[in-house]
Order: sequence, then C-alpha cells, then structure tokens
Amino acid sequence: MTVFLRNQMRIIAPFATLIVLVAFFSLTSRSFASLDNAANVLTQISVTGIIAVGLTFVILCAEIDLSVAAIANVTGIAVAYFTLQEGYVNIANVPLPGFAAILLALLGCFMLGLVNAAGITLIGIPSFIMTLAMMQIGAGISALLVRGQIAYAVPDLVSLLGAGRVAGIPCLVLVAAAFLLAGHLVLTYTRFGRYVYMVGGNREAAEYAGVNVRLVLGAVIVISAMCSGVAGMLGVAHFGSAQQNEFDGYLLDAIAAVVVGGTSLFGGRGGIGNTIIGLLILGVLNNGLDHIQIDSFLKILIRGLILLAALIINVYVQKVRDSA
Amino acid sequence: MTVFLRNQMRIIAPFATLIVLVAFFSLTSRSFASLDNAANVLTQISVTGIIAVGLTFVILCAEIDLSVAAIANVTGIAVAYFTLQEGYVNIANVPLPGFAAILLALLGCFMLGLVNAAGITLIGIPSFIMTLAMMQIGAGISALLVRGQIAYAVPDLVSLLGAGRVAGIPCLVLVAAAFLLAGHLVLTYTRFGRYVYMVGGNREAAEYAGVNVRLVLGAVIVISAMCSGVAGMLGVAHFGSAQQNEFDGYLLDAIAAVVVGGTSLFGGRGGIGNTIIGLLILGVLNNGLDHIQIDSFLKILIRGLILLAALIINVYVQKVRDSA
Amino acid sequence: GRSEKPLKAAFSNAGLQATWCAQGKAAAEYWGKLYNVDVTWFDGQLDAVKQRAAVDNMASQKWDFVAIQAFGIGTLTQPVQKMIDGGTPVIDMDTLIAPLEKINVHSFLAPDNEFMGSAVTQALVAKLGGKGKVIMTQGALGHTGAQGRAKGFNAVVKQYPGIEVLDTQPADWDVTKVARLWETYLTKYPQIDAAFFHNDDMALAAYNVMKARDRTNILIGGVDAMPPAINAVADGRMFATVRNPSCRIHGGAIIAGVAAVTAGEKAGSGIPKSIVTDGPVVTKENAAGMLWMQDHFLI
Amino acid sequence: MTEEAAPPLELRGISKSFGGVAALRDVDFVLRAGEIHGLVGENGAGKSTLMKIIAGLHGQYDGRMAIDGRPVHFRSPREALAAGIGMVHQELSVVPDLTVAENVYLGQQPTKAGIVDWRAMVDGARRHLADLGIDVDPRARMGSLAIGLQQLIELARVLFSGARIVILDEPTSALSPPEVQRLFEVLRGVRASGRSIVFISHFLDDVLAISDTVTTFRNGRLIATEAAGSIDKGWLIQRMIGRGHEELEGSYTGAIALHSKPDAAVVLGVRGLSAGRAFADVSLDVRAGEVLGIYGFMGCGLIELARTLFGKLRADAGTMSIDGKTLRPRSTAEACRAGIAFVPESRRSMLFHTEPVYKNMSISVLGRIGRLLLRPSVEKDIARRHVQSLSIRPPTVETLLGSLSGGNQQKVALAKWLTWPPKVLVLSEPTRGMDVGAKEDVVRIVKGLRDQGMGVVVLSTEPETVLSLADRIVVMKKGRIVREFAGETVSKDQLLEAA
Ligand SMILES: Nc1ncnc2c1ncn2[C@@H]1O[C@H](COP(=O)(O)OP(=O)(O)OP(=O)(O)O)[C@@H](O)[C@H]1O
Ligand SMILES: Nc1ncnc2c1ncn2[C@@H]1O[C@H](COP(=O)(O)OP(=O)(O)OP(=O)(O)O)[C@@H](O)[C@H]1O
Ligand SMILES: [Mg+2]
Ligand SMILES: [Mg+2]
Repeated sequence: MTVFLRNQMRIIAPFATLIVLVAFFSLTSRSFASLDNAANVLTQISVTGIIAVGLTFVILCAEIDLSVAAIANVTGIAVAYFTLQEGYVNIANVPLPGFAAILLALLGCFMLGLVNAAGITLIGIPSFIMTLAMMQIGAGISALLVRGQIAYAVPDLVSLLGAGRVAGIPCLVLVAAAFLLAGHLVLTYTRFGRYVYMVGGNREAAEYAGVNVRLVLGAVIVISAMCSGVAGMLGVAHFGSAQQNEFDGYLLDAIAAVVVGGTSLFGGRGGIGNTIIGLLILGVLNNGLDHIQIDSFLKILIRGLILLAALIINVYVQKVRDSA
Repeated sequence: MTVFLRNQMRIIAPFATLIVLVAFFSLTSRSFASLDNAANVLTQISVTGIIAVGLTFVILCAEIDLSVAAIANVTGIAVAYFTLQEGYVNIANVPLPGFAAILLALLGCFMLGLVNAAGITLIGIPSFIMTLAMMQIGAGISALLVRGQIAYAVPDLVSLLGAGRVAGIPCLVLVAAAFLLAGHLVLTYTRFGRYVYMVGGNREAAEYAGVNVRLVLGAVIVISAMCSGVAGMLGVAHFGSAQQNEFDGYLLDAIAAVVVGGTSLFGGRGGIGNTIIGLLILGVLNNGLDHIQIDSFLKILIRGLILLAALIINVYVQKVRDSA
Repeated sequence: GRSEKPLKAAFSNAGLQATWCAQGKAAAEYWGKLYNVDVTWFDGQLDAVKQRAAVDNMASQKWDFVAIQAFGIGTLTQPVQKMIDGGTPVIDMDTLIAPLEKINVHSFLAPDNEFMGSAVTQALVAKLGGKGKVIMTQGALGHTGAQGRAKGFNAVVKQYPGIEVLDTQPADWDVTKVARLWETYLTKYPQIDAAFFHNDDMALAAYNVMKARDRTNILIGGVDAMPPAINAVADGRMFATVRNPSCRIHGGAIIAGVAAVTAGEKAGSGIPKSIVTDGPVVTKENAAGMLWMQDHFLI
Repeated sequence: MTEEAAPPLELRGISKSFGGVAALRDVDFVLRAGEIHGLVGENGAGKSTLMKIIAGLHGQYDGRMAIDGRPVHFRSPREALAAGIGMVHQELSVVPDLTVAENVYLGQQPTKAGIVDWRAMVDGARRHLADLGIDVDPRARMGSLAIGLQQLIELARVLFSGARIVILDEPTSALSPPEVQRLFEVLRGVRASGRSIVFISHFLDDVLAISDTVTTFRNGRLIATEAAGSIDKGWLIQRMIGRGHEELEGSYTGAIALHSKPDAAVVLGVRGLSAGRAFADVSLDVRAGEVLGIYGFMGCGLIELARTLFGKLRADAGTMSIDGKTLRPRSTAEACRAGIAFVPESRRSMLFHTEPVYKNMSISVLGRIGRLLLRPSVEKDIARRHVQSLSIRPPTVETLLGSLSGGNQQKVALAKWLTWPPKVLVLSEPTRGMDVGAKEDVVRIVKGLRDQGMGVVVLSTEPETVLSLADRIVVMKKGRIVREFAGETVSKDQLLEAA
C-alpha cells in the first residue's frame, strides 16, 4: 500500500460505512434519496456538527468533554433569558438588547469552559470527571434560569442564523459548515492545530518540544465550550424554544459522531474530516430509520447494533493500517 | 507523615468530606439525623452500591463501563418478562417458574457482559465506546421486551431480596453489604484481586509478568455486567415495577460514587472502601438536600458544586500524598 | 374550608423541568396559602429513581397530608404504603402511583387522557370535514398519558373512513426529536392536513419546522393548553388544544387534603376514590377566558 | 576572572532533591563554546537530572545558572528552548502519529503568514535527514519506522533546531555502530560551527572518542572534569564507581572464549519462526545450562523475536517447543505456564512503580504461592530472600518500587522469576542504560541462573553485553540469523562485522 492510501485508511473505513447506509436506505425507502431529504439530513446534523468541532479538538488531545450538551443548554437558555419574552412566558428574566444578550450568553459559556479548563489543567482533575461535574452544574444553572418554564424568543441575529435561510439553504447548515471548515483549517494549517495533534499523540514529547501543554489543553476545552455555546444558541432558535434538558441527547450523539468517524479516543489521530463522515453516518442513520416503516421499539436496538458494527469496522481497518 | 498515614490519605479525604456533609445536614435539618433516615440513606444507595462494586473492578483496571445502567435495566425487565404478570399488564411475556426466570435474566446480563468483554479484549474497541454502544443495545432490548408497558411482578426470591426485610433491616441493604464485602475480599485477599490492581497499575508490566491481562479485563467487564444485572433485578423489586429507562440515572451516580470515593480513573489505586465512602457521600448529599428547605431548582446546582468540591479535595489530597 | 392551624403538606411531581409540573407547583402553593397549608416540594427530576429517593425521604418525615404525581407507575408503592399505614392521607395526582387495586390512596385526581386525545382529534377531524391525511406524534411510548391520548386519537379516526393516518412515530416529548421527525414528514408527505401531538411543546416545535418550509396550512392539535399554546391557538398557529388542568388537579389536592384533615373526609365515603378532572378543548373562541383562569390557578 | 567572554553555560552550586532523596548536591558545571562535553556516571548519579534542570524541566532547584554570563532560571522547556538550549531525552520522545517531517520540526513548524507551510517543512526535513545520511520519505508516519530511525530523527530535530547548546542524553543506546559513526560526524560539524554539546553515555569508549572534555558524576556529586585526551577508561571507571575497576574492565572488552555445551538437553527449540516484516525463518536451540546470546543491530528483529518467544506477539509461521513439547503461545500467560520467563528492555514496561517491592517480585508466582487466596507473609518471605541474595538497596520489601534506583529496579525485575526458576529465561537488552557496576551484577546473577541449569537467551544490541554473558552467540541481520559462534574465541569486531 502506498503511504498515501495507508494514511487515508482512517477515513476510508467510515466512508464505506456511510456509503453502505445510504445505499441501504435508498433501496428500502422511496422518500429517502431526495434532494429535499439530503437538506434535512444536513440540517439535522448541524447542531451536533458545531458541538462536534470543539469535541474533535478535545478528543484529539486525548481528553473528553462530557459537559458539551449541558453547556449548549445553558447558553441557549441564557440567550433567551436576556431576551424580551412574550407576555405568557412566565420567567422573571432580564431583557437586554440583542447583541448584549448574545455577548452575555457567550461570556457565560466561555466562563464555564474556563472553569473546566482550570479544573483540568491547574488543579489536575481528570477531564472525564471534571466535565461530569460541569454537566451537573450546567443543568443546575439551566434549571435556575428557566425554572421549569419554556422561553421562545431569541435575538434576531440568533434567530436568523439558527432558523433563517439564505438562497434556500438553511443558515444553520452554513454556520455548521463554516465551523467545520474553520476547525479543519485550524487543525491543519496553524501551529496551534499541530500542537493539538502533538499533545494528543505524545504529551511528554510535546512538552519537551516547548509546547505549552496546559495552555493547549485549556484552549481546547474552552473552544469546546464555545462551540457548544454557539450550538446551543442556534439550536434554541432552530427548535424554537429554550427549555431544560433540551440538548441532553446531543452528548452521546456528538461523541459518537467523532468516534464513529474514526478519530481515536486515545488522541493524536483523526480530524474534522473524520468528524464530518461520522456526523453523516449518524445523521443518515437517524434520518433513514424515520423513513422506513419499522417497529418503533426495534429502532433503538437497530441503531445500537449499527453503531457497534461501525465501530468494529473502524477498529479492524485501523489494525490493517497499523500493521501494513 | 508515616507510610501508613500516607497510604490512608486516599480514603481520609473523602471521609472528611462525608463527615462535613453529615455534620452540615444534621445541623440544618431536624429530620436528617434520625435512625429512620439513616435507613433511608442506606436503602437509597443499595442499588447504586451493587452496581458500583462491579464498576470499581472495572475502574481499578483503568477501564470504564458506561453500560451498567442499561444492563441493570435489561436484566430487571427480563426477570419480570419471564414472570407471570397480573391480568392488566399488557405485555406478551413468557411466564416461567421463578428460578428459571432468575437464571434466564442472569444469563442475559452475563451474555451482554460477554459481548462487552469480547469487543474490548478480542476486537480491541476502547471500553468507553464499546460500552457506549452496549448502552444503546441494552436500551433497545429493554424497549423490545416491555414495549412501553410496565410490569410489576417478579419472582418471590427477587421480591424478598429487593423489597423484603429481615429483622427490620431491608434485605436490599444486606445484599448490597454482602456484595461490597465480597468485592472487598476478592480485591484484597485473592490472586485475581491482586491481578486487577496490577493490570490497572501497569498493564504492560502485568502482561510481561505472565498475567493473562485479557482474561482479567474480560472477567472484570463480565463481573460488572453481573453486578449490574443483580442490581437491576433487585431494583425492580425495590421500586415495584419494571419499565424502560428506569435505571438511567444510575450510570452517573455509580461512576460518581466510585470516583468521589477516591478510586483513580487511571487505574490501580483505590478500592471498595473508597467506593463505600463515595456511596455514602452521594447518598447523604441527595438525601440531605431533601431535608432542608431549599429552592428545588437550586438543588441541582448545589449538588453539582458539592460534587466538584469533593473532587477538588480528592485531587489536592492526592497530591499531598504523592509528594510527601 | 380553610384550616385553622397551619398544616404541613408534602408534594412530589414528576419533574419541575416540565412546564405543566411547574405550573402545578405554583398552583399548589397558591391554594396552600389560601387554605393555610405549608407546602414542601420533593422534585422527581423526571427520573423514577430520584423520585423514589425523594419520596422515601418524604415518608420518613411527618406530614398532615401528601400529594404525589408519579413519574414511573409502580415505583413509589412502598414509601406511599408506609405513609398510608402511618395514617397520612395520600392524594394521587395525574398518574397512577400503582394500579388502584394495589394501593389505597385517599383519592385519585386525574384527567381522562383518552378523552383529551379524542376531544382534540374530534375537533381536528370536524374542521377537516371528516376527510384528509393526518399524523399523530406520540409522547414516550411508555407514558400512560401518551397511551391514553393515542387511544383517544385512534378511536376517533376509526370512525372516519375519509381520514388517512400517515404516521404515528413517537418523539418521546423531546422537541429535538420532533424537529427531526417533522423535517422527514414534510419531505415524505406532500399533503398533510392535520397533526395531533401528545403535548403542546411538541406541537409548537413542529410548527417551527412547518413555518420554515411554508407548510403552515397544517391544522395542529395539542394537549395541555399551557399559556404559550393558548396564545398559539389565539393567533392561529395552532388550531386547538385541550386543557389538562394542572391547577385544578394540584389545587384540588390541597383542598382534598385539608378536607381530609379538618373535616375528616374518608376515602370512598366523603370523597370518591377517583375524580376525573377534565378540561375543555381550547379554540380561538374560549382562549382568552382559559388564559385568565390559569393566571388565577382556577383550571 | 580574567576570561574574555563568559562561557555559554555556567552552573554554580546546583542542588536538587526529590522528596527526601538528594539527586544533585552542590554541582558546579561549566560548558565552553565549541566543545563536546562528555558526561558519565552510574545509574542514578544525577546526570539526567542536571540536564533536565538546564533544559527547563525541573523548575525547582537550588543554585544559580547563567547563559553567556546572564543569570537565568528556566521553568519550562519553552523558556530553555527560547534561550537556545535543545535536548534529546533519554527516553524516545517523538509523536508516532505525525509524519516524519513534523517530527523533525516538532513544536517549530515553519509558518508563512501564520499558516503552517507544509511544503517548506517536507523539503527542510528531507534536507536535514539527508545530512544525517537518512533516506526516508518525510511524509511517512513516524510510528511506521524502526526505533533506531526514530531516534535519529529526534536527534535531527534538536541538532538542526538552531540550538546553541545541544544536550544529548544517551543518544546512541538505540543506534547501530554505523549510525553512531554518522552521528559523530554530524556532532563534529556542529562543534565546528561554534556550538556546544553535552554528550551523556554509558559507552565509555564512545565518550572518550567524541568528547573534548569529560565530567564524571557519582552519587549526585560532580567528581572530576578532565580533558578527554589525558584520561582513559580505567580512570573513568575509578571515578564513577569509586572502587577497583580491573575485574569490571576485564569482562567488558577484548576477545573471549565461548564454552558451549553441545551435549546438554535442548530446552527451547525454535524452527523456522517468522513474524511479519520483523524477522523470518529463525531456528534456534537453547540448551539447559547455557546462555545463548543473540546479537544484532537495532531494528534487526531482536525485540520482536523476544516478544514472540514470550507469546506477546503472534508468529506467522514456524514452531516452538519446550522440552520437545510443541508450544504455540497465544498469550504471555501461556508461555509463562510452559516455563518461559521474560524480562523486557524497558524498566517502565516491566515494573509497578506505585506498588511495594514484594508485590513486584511475587506477581509472577502468585499462583504457586496460593491457588485462590493471597498469602502476603509468604510473598514477603520470598521477597526478603531475593532482596538479600541480590543485595537490593534499600533492603526492605515494603518500599515502593518507584523510589528504588534504576539498577535496583532492574534487579527486582529479574528477581520475580527466581522463586520458581523457569526453564527458559529470555532477557531483552538486560543491561541497557546500566552503569558498569550494575552490569556486573547482572552478569553475576545470570551466570548463577545458568549454573543452576536454566536455559538463558540474551538478546542485545550491545556487543559487550552479549560477549560478557553468552556461551554461544548467534548474530541476526535484517530479521534473519546470519552467523553462529560456538566453541571458539570471538571479539567485538567479529560481531560487528557479522551484523
Ligand atoms: N522525577 C523524579 N522523581 C523522583 N526521583 C527522581 C526523579 N527523577 C530522578 N530521580 C532520582 O534522582 C536520582 C538521579 O537520577 P537521574 O535520572 O538524574 O540519574 P542518571 O544519572 O541520569 O541515571 P541513568 O544513567 O540511569 O540515566 C535517582 O536517584 C533517581 O531515582
Ligand atoms: N517456571 C516458572 N517460573 C516462574 N513463574 C512461573 C513458572 N511457571 C509458572 N509460573 C507462574 O506461576 C503462575 C501460576 O502458574 P500455574 O501453572 O500454577 O497457573 P494456574 O494456577 O494453573 O493458572 P490457571 O488457573 O490460570 O491455569 C503463572 O501464572 C506464572 O506466572
Ligand atoms: Mg539518565
Ligand atoms: Mg493451570
């Protein structure tokens, strides 16, 4: 095998999985393979996609962030909290001008990211449990802000980006694409991006080579929080409401997207390309299962089994690559 | 500091946290410090406790099992599925004699554990994502078995162990105590237990010392599944019903108990003693917050913050220990 | 009537994350103040295990009466039985704590989910003139409320051969799943005339998707009739919803509790074992009045 | 002081301790412009610690450091790098998942307008590697290369990073002799450009050959600094160990006569063993009571062969037998049960640093001490015996392994196989990174085991090690056995030639 092909194996395996899924659903459902539905799939993976960009950075560093969904939720709720709500919304909120609301919400998720980063890099709490605690803290803040109510209004800009369309294309998809592209460029073409791979590939070597490992780790955690925050804000606009636990399902989806795409949980291998494939695999899987007539109770199991199959393929292909 | 004291630091720090919590709640609530409530706390941590025994083995080996709650749920549902239900329960189930139902349910969770073990040790999927997939598969099987309905009846033996009392003490507490004790004895006094610590401490070294590392890892994963299965069965008896997603909350609780107790996520350090303290900390925290007058929405946040505080203390004390 | 000495009551409901439950809490506290009852809340956090722990803790304290909405049927039986055995009247709200023959609660105040489902469906079908394509989006399949509402829906559509049911997939009360499902539906089905949702939150989320694709001609029916939905009905975003009277149930629990303590009402004699607390269908015509009653915790 | 210019690097009164253990005591060290400064000393003498202080890895120490006369105190490798100090660490530190090119530029990827310039990086890497005489595709994945190559690439990184002071901590331990010669040429080139080099090695001949000045360390103290031209190996050993060096030196150099035992029973038979690209068609016989040495250059398949014998790697073809019984180990546990024992080359991967000594010794024999239950008192008794017979310091079995010195750790690693002696003991690089004194201990222990009738296989890239231990020697080259020496006299040169 050529060096090039071998290097590409990490992305070829998930890609094959994706092709198989698309072919399967195209054959079993008449409504699946349409342009309109392709747009659906893209919209459906957009929020996950924005979260997954940050998570890719974190996982490339061989860390994990379990607080992404909670931070998305807090930020979405916060931006609504600072927006004037309709009279029937029963929340004692603090209406501010749109830009102020957005800034405050982003500041909020930045702070939460900073707390995560401090816990992990300064105090030395493993990221798994630091972000587990942050997940609870995020849920707590969300609960305090909305107090069981639902808010609907968000600033116009957020609403445009989350629910608007430009030339027929949902802005949300464009934003997600922009985030993915930016993530890819940063990872591939900036020193910081290369440091991320170095820190994930061999933390000690990175440190010896003069990389400020703590700073890189901290930055990566904050980036993850910021991506989650943006995803949460736009998600609230997209779904039309801000409420507690709204984004809970996104934690596993985002992790699964990154990992199914072929990025290694042990760090240093993979990238945004893999994440995109992973997002598409999960997006097609979730969307496709809605298109075929299938026992609702069976769906959960099938989803789990396909996930497992994708993982097994990834691992085997990886072995082929490593031994070649 | 003496060697002895230093070795004990890993348990002293969480213990201090526990004492502080107990003192705090005793002072702020009149109903907290009662024998009756102590029994409450013990009962409430029993199901988590049984799960946490298996999880302690897994985490000592520097692995993780995210499928514990899902496997508990499947097993609980399975044992009910094989039991004759009242006429108003609308599940097409397969009634069998009690002992057969119990055996089948245990066999079921054993098989799921085996699949986990095979994925991790034979195929080489990282435990984090293997058990993530298993979590979905478990949820899928649960859904298929109960199909949105609720089952109530379980075999008499399960019902006795999960909901009965002996000499005024809930059997569930006794079972949990037995599991914790057995776990402690196995970890401390058997060859297998030593291997668990060694595999967690330095996997490669264990392998070069002739330890069958795969076997130990596989065993530990299966033990975790079996503990979860038993917890699920007794949990169903304790709660009085078997339904989908009933045990979802136990995943984070069990992980938190093990980690807050001071067992290292990086393996090789900690033990059942730590897990017991961790269980008590979480149990007292959850229970105590119900006893003081406090805004319900604030509770979630406070819980998260106390969790974080406990983790920070653990990490700092650990540093003191390591540097001393 | 109002209690002379202050009473202590404990409430627990499924989870305050849900607007319906949060409104119930406000109603219970409002009526509690009027009736001189001090209400302590034990949040179930939409988690059977957490609610069980909370109710265990409730049961180890002393209360004049207790009111509970179970998140998972059958999961609270033991502590509730303990309180009943200790002589505390337990009022069951909205969802069965356990099948009624298994436990002797003071009274069970609940809406008729089947009725709610059929009433809204009936309104939709009538508007369609008995002909058209409809979709039902279900709550979590394990939820008894969802099961009742689905039953009501099915009973109505069965009577109209002109009605075609296109899809009935569950969205588990989750607005993100609703959005995903409805994006697919709007792609898959060029014609959808009406949609019935097992609650309003899901209906409003789906409306969002419909609006994004200019498919707002779909008649939307929901359940709960919380203020945002009533407003949606008033301004035409939704066609109808049916009131699931949270205030009536939670306020009723206060009144039933006070009556049990002060007037010595007994289950089955003074107060029926089971009380159906139904609400009306809300359409443009009665929307304003419904909103006012909710503002004052009347329904 | 009457010097015209301050030295590039000057350390005064440096002391450093870890916990209660003093690693450096009051060290004065001066590095001059354009010199190669050799550094030797026993394991644990403090060489690496001093260098890590210079390179900014240990920010906390007592004493003063100055660069060009300016006082400095580095708290991170970044600060040291910025001041022109580059270090190649004792342990390989590369990023296996990145390309060769990026590893050459690790942490200093060239940028154009803030954007990483991949083309410049690949071209530059190719040029630098060519200077070291290495021909690899800079776009290849680092992890796919042999360890020796990786080591050279790491060297290239530091040598060409533009550092004014280059520290090499045992850079040659993974290199083949020709590679070492190439490295020396490059080092001389660096010296000629006026830069300074610190060269640490346990190969005293290498140190004497390349250095201008040599400094010896013992027990955390700087003992002496001399011009390399005026001293010899004996002098160095005397300073390093502080005791007579004659017998040490004897086993260490020169030609030795092999005494093989052709009539002893074969315990381990290997026929046509092959594994991937690592080695092919290896056939060996190991007899009871003899030490079979296997010599070869780094990357010739030694490491893989050792692991295959112990069941850690799976063979593609060929057979193994123990006492004539065929063995096809699928796990290390299986090999172990059949009577094979193994000590790998890296301390990090064979010991439990956070566990006490006795647990490190008993791990392999727990099943014999008690089938199901542990018997700590028996474990400790056994451990005490080994601690005494191997004179391990400190002589307590409860000490945490991590607090032992490297040589003592190495002894513990061996000790775990001594309770129930295995039939075959496979030692991979048993003396890598060990000082001459510790090497002597290993030789003594291994010969003792041999005399008890054990079959021993020693695989090493260090000719001295093979020569001092083996009764019979085979030489491996590119994964195949090319030569066997038995019952004759053999010297280092002959070995090198065969490989
Ligand atoms: N990070 C550390 N923590 C605790 N002790 C340490 C640490 N690093 C070194 N030491 C101790 O300091 C002493 C000096 O170690 P150092 O690594 O400098 O020796 P060395 O001369 O480089 O030996 P070698 O030739 O084996 O590489 C040893 O006793 C070692 O155990
Ligand atoms: N020759 C030997 N030298 C040193 N240690 C050995 C030797 N042979 C076996 N051992 C060690 O003793 C342990 C127990 O060996 P034994 O053959 O008794 O295993 P066992 O108790 O049968 O294990 P299992 O029950 O897994 O088969 C082995 O795991 C190995 O580490
Ligand atoms: Mg060293
Ligand atoms: Mg055996």
